[in-house]
Amino acid sequence: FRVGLVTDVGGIDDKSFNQGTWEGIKRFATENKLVVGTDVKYLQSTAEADYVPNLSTFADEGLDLIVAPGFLFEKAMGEVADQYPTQKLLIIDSVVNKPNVASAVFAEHEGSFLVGVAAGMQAKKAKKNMVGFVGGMQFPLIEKFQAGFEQGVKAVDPKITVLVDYAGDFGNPGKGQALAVKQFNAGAYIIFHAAGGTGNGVIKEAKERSQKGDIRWAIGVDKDQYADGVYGTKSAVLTSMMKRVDVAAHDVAVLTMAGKFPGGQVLVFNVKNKGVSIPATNPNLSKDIIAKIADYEKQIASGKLVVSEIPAKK
Amino acid sequence: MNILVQMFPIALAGTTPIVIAALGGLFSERSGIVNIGLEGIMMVGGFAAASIIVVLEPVTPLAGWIGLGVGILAGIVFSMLHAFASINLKSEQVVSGTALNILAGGLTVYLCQIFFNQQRTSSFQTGVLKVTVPLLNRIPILGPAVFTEIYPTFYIALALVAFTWFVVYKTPFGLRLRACGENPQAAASMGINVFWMRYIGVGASGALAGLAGATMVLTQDIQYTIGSVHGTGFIALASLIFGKWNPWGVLGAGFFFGFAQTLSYYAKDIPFLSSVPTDVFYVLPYVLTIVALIVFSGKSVGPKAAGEIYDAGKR
Amino acid sequence: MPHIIEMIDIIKDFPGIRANDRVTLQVEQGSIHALLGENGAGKSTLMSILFGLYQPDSGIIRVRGKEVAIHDPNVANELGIGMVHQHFQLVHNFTVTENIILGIEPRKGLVIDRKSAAARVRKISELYGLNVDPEAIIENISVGMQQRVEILKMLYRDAEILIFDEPTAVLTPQEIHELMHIMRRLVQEGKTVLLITHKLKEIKEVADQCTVLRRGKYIGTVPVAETSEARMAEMMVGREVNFHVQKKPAEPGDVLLRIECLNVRNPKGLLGVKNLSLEVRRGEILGVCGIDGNGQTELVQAITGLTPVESGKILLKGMDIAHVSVKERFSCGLGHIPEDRHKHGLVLDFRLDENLVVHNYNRKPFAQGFVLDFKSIRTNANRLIAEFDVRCGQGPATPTRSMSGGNQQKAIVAREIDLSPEVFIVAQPTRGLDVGAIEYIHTRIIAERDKGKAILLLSLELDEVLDVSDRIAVIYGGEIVGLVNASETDENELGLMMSGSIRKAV
Amino acid sequence: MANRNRDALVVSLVAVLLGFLTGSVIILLTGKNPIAMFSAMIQGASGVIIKTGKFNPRYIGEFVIQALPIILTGLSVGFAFRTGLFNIGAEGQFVVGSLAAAIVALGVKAPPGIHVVLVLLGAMVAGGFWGAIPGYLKAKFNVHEVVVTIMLNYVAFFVNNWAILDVFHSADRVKTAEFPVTALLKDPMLSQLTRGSRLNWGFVPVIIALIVYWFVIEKTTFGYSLRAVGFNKDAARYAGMKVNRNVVLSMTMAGAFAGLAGAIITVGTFNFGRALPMAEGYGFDGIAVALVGGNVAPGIFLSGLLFGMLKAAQPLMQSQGIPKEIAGIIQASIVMFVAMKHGITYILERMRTRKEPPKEAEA
Ligand SMILES: Nc1ncnc2c1ncn2[C@@H]1O[C@H](COP(=O)(O)OP(=O)(O)OP(=O)(O)O)[C@@H](O)[C@H]1O
Ligand SMILES: Nc1ncnc2c1ncn2[C@@H]1O[C@H](COP(=O)(O)OP(=O)(O)OP(=O)(O)O)[C@@H](O)[C@H]1O
Ligand SMILES: [Mg+2]
Ligand SMILES: [Mg+2]
Repeated sequence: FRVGLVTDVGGIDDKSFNQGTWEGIKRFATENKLVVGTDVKYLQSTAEADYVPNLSTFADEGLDLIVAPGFLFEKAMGEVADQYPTQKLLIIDSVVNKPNVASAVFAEHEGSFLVGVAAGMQAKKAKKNMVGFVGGMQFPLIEKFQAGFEQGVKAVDPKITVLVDYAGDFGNPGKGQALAVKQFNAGAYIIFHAAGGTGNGVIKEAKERSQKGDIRWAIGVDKDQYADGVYGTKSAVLTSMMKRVDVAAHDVAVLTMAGKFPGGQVLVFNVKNKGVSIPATNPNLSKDIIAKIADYEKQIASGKLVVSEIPAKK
Repeated sequence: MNILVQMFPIALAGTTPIVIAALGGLFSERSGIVNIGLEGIMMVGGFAAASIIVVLEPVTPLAGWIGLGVGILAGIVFSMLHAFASINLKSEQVVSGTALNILAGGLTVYLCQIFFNQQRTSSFQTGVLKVTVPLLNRIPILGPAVFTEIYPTFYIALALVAFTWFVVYKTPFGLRLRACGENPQAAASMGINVFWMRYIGVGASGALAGLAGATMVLTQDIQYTIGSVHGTGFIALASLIFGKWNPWGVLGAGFFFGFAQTLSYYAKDIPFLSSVPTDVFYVLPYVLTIVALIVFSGKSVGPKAAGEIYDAGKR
Repeated sequence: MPHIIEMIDIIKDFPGIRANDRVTLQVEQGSIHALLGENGAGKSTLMSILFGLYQPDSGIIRVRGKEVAIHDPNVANELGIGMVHQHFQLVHNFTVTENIILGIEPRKGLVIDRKSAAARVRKISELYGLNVDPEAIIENISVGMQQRVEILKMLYRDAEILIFDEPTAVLTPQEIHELMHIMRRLVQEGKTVLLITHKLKEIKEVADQCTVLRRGKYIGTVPVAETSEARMAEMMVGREVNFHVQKKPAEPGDVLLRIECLNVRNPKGLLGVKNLSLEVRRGEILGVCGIDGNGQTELVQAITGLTPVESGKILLKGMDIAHVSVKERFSCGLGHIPEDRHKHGLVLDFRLDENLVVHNYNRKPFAQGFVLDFKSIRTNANRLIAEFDVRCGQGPATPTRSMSGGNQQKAIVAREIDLSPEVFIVAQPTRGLDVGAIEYIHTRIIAERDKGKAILLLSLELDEVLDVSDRIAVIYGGEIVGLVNASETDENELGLMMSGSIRKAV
Repeated sequence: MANRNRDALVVSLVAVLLGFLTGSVIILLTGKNPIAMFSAMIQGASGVIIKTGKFNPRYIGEFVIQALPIILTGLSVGFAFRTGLFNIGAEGQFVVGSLAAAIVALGVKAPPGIHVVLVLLGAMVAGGFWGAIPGYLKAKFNVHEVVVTIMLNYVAFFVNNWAILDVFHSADRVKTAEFPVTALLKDPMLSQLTRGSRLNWGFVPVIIALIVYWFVIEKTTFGYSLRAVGFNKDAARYAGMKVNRNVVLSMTMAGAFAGLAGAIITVGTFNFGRALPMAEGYGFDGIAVALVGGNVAPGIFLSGLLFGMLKAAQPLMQSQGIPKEIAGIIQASIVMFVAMKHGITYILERMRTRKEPPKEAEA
């Protein structure tokens, strides 16, 4: 049984969905004694134009499942699905309506709501009333993060201000840092970033200030970024909005191996099925915050609380 | 005014690597070798600095400074490729500079895979931290603008500007260096070893671009990735030309760019600009630079022989 | 007297050409030794070897009786050898002092001691009557001044043996006179001078010995005092040479070029040409002479469209061309031999045949529509090469850069004369050429005149102006201060006018 | 002369071989087998799978698709070079061309055959305009084209993203709606011919572009004057050529080539306009292609194919466990060795002159 991953330009250690997906696939490999590098492997793309040939290369090799994370793969997936009708494919973050494609999508707004709650409560504890959000590029997917985060903060205290900036760029740490400086100087206590490499700058700035005693926080995205915030014995990453792409990739691989490939289905990963969540361990969050988050998780899971995907107009 | 003061530290952080790398370009071009490989050298410098700091941080509090030093060394070593090709083998300098740029991406990521088992270095903890200069930070306006929470690398950059100016315009070495960039035949006829001078020029560009790359990674980032330098070397090249190959001009150009960039971050918070779509501000630094070039246009004053293949036999 | 320099059986090869073929040169201490030869004869190469710029492929060099290997100019410097190159080796945006001290800068601590350097330069300059401003920027001073900087460079280094490669090619008569004076003075001080020149008169005037080269080979060394100019020319060319141009009296016709109240600014923004008026008629050659820097360049560039005109009219066959494009001027029948062959005359990276069609590459027969016809471009080149005796290693395909300066000039002259323009602006047509070539070019220019063309000749070479022109205009400070018939004037009178001492018009 | 051309070719080949050698050594050093790399490259370019002897024409199709845009950006950079200008801006001109292609594809209705031509022309006009800006600024204000083109790359990037995200405003906003088939270079026949590759008619405009480049530069009076300006502006001005006009025209042509590359990607490889999360590097590849190709059309064609092959072989190499960075290292080595070409030629020449005694001066 062989599984292939095609990544976008980010590569398998982008600290984001490529890495997460790869980790899921590797876990699947270990569980089934598959060899990484021959049974499960990946192709990294250099440009968008590589998506189709990379998927096709794996399809030609006749892999049992090909996974591609990222909504940018939508069209390429569709094309390759038509070209290789018997090839089983999984797309993450987008929906492709083909019988041989399984789609996994995430409720990022719900997860972002949870870290918004964490941010709000942490800020209140420190008697601060301002937090911030730094996005990469402004399009609907990233706006889901913003929307959820803002609602979570406001759920704690509607009087807390949320600053919002978009860098226009996913790969410019300098910009991330500059925006963090700006927001921190304006009084933001915690910044949630959904900006990939640009977010590195946000974390750097939070670390640097905290290290000097001016405690500020960053909230990580996609994966648990606690380690990136480490300074000395502490970390400036308060918590992270985890998108369990690893679970998605792993679970679909398991299903496929069992002959139950969910072709044509849309698998939704949300708070309810723990597809989006905060990390299992959160050294920086106090018990009451964790409890409060758990409480909101229940509310969202039960459908009692509905989080909007679209940011409120200011 | 208040916003302006706040913008300063951010602008200076952005300015620093641009100015340092551009000074590197200045040494190289003043010696007669065009170096469009600044970007690649910066990547190598950034990579080396990040790698070493990951190892040394647990061991010594000086890791940040050592990191900068290692960035310099790596830059020098890498730039020697360009020097050898363009000086000894009389390569087209643009070609071998381009080769550096392409090579840096592949090489650094490849080494990351060997050293860290991933396509980026591990993340480091501290890097280089900002400093506040005691006493000076109390000066009204100037204090908060340029002496409070500023990266020490900025002061290094300033010192380098002054140093470069001194070396290039005041010392015998500088005179010879410039002679090699303006008219190598004349320099050679005066017994100056053009090859050696150009090696020094390119080596200096390697050192400074390496330092600039290290600065970027250690001050703005938490690890080296292939995107850590993201075109800053080209901006530095532009600043070198915009600054008319003069250290103070380079400082001005770098600062201009850094400030325009910062303005784009703040624009949406400035009342009379807030109605303009954000996207306009993304292009602001670049458009402003072009406008400034037009306004300050004049005769170009680049070193006359820069880019020309020097052959002792050719007149 | 002992030989201070002996170069014996020197061979130097360049790709496709043997520039020096067993050349021997023996120079006595304290003498002025001339080196004579046609363009491309190998003079510059031989001197470059002596100065350590090139390595000989074989041969022996002795300096003061001791065999030496001069592998770079530093060695030459240590041996007390200095060289003034034909193309000045100066950094254009440095000051005079900076150029002179380059490589041996006096310092105060870490810093160049500019003050004492400038003082020393000033002192040497005064000692030899060179009159150079140590603070001036090279690109702002005249060519003659630049040459003095080159001389100062050697003197500053206490050179004993001074090599001059065609030093007078770019100088005015006065400057040449002064240079001769300087050379004699150098010799009096015990220095030895090696002089490359094409001008036999100069050799006669200052040199003690003269070595002649022809096509890379050593022909002989003669004592100058006992050898006639004609004899030396014959040794050099291998046949008899006519010094004086044969020409019929002019038959001037109607005015083809009329310049009215022309004002032109120079690069410094000052008026380089002031209220200048001139007329050139069909069938005559109007020579313009003047000391370098008195507006000749501006005048030529204004007429040919390389510099904008401030005010005034330039009437070509009655039509004002003062503000039309270069191209239109050419198509109205203007032609131009530029004074700076490397800057304007040639695209050095083109092949020779490409360079020979720069004006009409887009016309028949060199182009059919907008497509180039390489066959006729080559044919054209072959024809001109043969007709004007352009010496080039690979025929039409020769990289222009690799040709000797003299031959580059011949190529330009060939191209321009071949166009046979009705109004022909000729600037420094024979700069750096040997007497044989000069003779030929002069003949061709006069032939153009006889075909009824109007020719404006600008030259720093008084002999040339006197020999070739029918009328002579003297330019001084951007104005015409004299207008005389060539047959009714002499060097003295012209010299006085050129220095602004008298004015005269016929 | 013939000797010289042959030398140039030999030296280029040597450079390429040395590049591959460097790559092989690095692969060996990391304990992998370089044979895998070569078989991947052969498969990537020819579709022949060495191990099994099977043939899959899809690879040929994808190989061509990889080569087309970089040949065009190579022509863009090369064209400017020949006029003495350094066009680092092919990247931006490419992006602007892509955007223009999307605008014409979606905004104009035209019959099949004509629509796609309009798309290509639109992209060339846009790219040409983007190239003309630095050309004009250089001619008019003597502003260095390198700075302006670098800046315009960023401007193009942000303008494109703004237009796609905020003006077209599709559902996910990062790409436009799909183009009508009339606007596409895609053709099911070509795709089927190459077993489902994305091969499309894009190679036709590329071949035309190559011929135009070669013809204009080498054969026409316009090319002559461009080269003259490139080598010596003053001499060109003296000869009556319109130097400034040539600078603008040359940059415009350069931009048009790069713009065309954008269109070929947009309506050939894709069928929708795209926002770009980061620069894709087609313009920078073009610099390498032009330089390795010696700025002449046949050279650019060959080096474009070479780098296209490296790109096409990447998935196959990665699939064999060879990191894709190797391809970049090989590409850089080739560029570096080509740069050292003068050195190599020089050494060859020295060896030759040592051997043969030179002929008589004016033979
Ligand atoms: N570096 C070189 N490479 C190739 N050929 C050369 C080189 N230098 C000189 N030559 C050739 O050697 C020959 C002698 O050149 P040289 O410059 O010594 O002549 P010259 O006597 O100084 O001529 P002129 O009177 O024109 O100054 C010429 O044919 C020239 O083309
Ligand atoms: N790139 C080159 N390739 C071959 N030969 C060259 C090259 N550059 C210069 N030369 C040769 O070097 C020699 C010396 O150059 P230089 O320009 O001083 O010649 P020259 O004949 O003395 O010039 P002129 O008398 O016009 O000032 C020339 O003869 C020329 O042929
Ligand atoms: Mg000579
Ligand atoms: Mg000469």
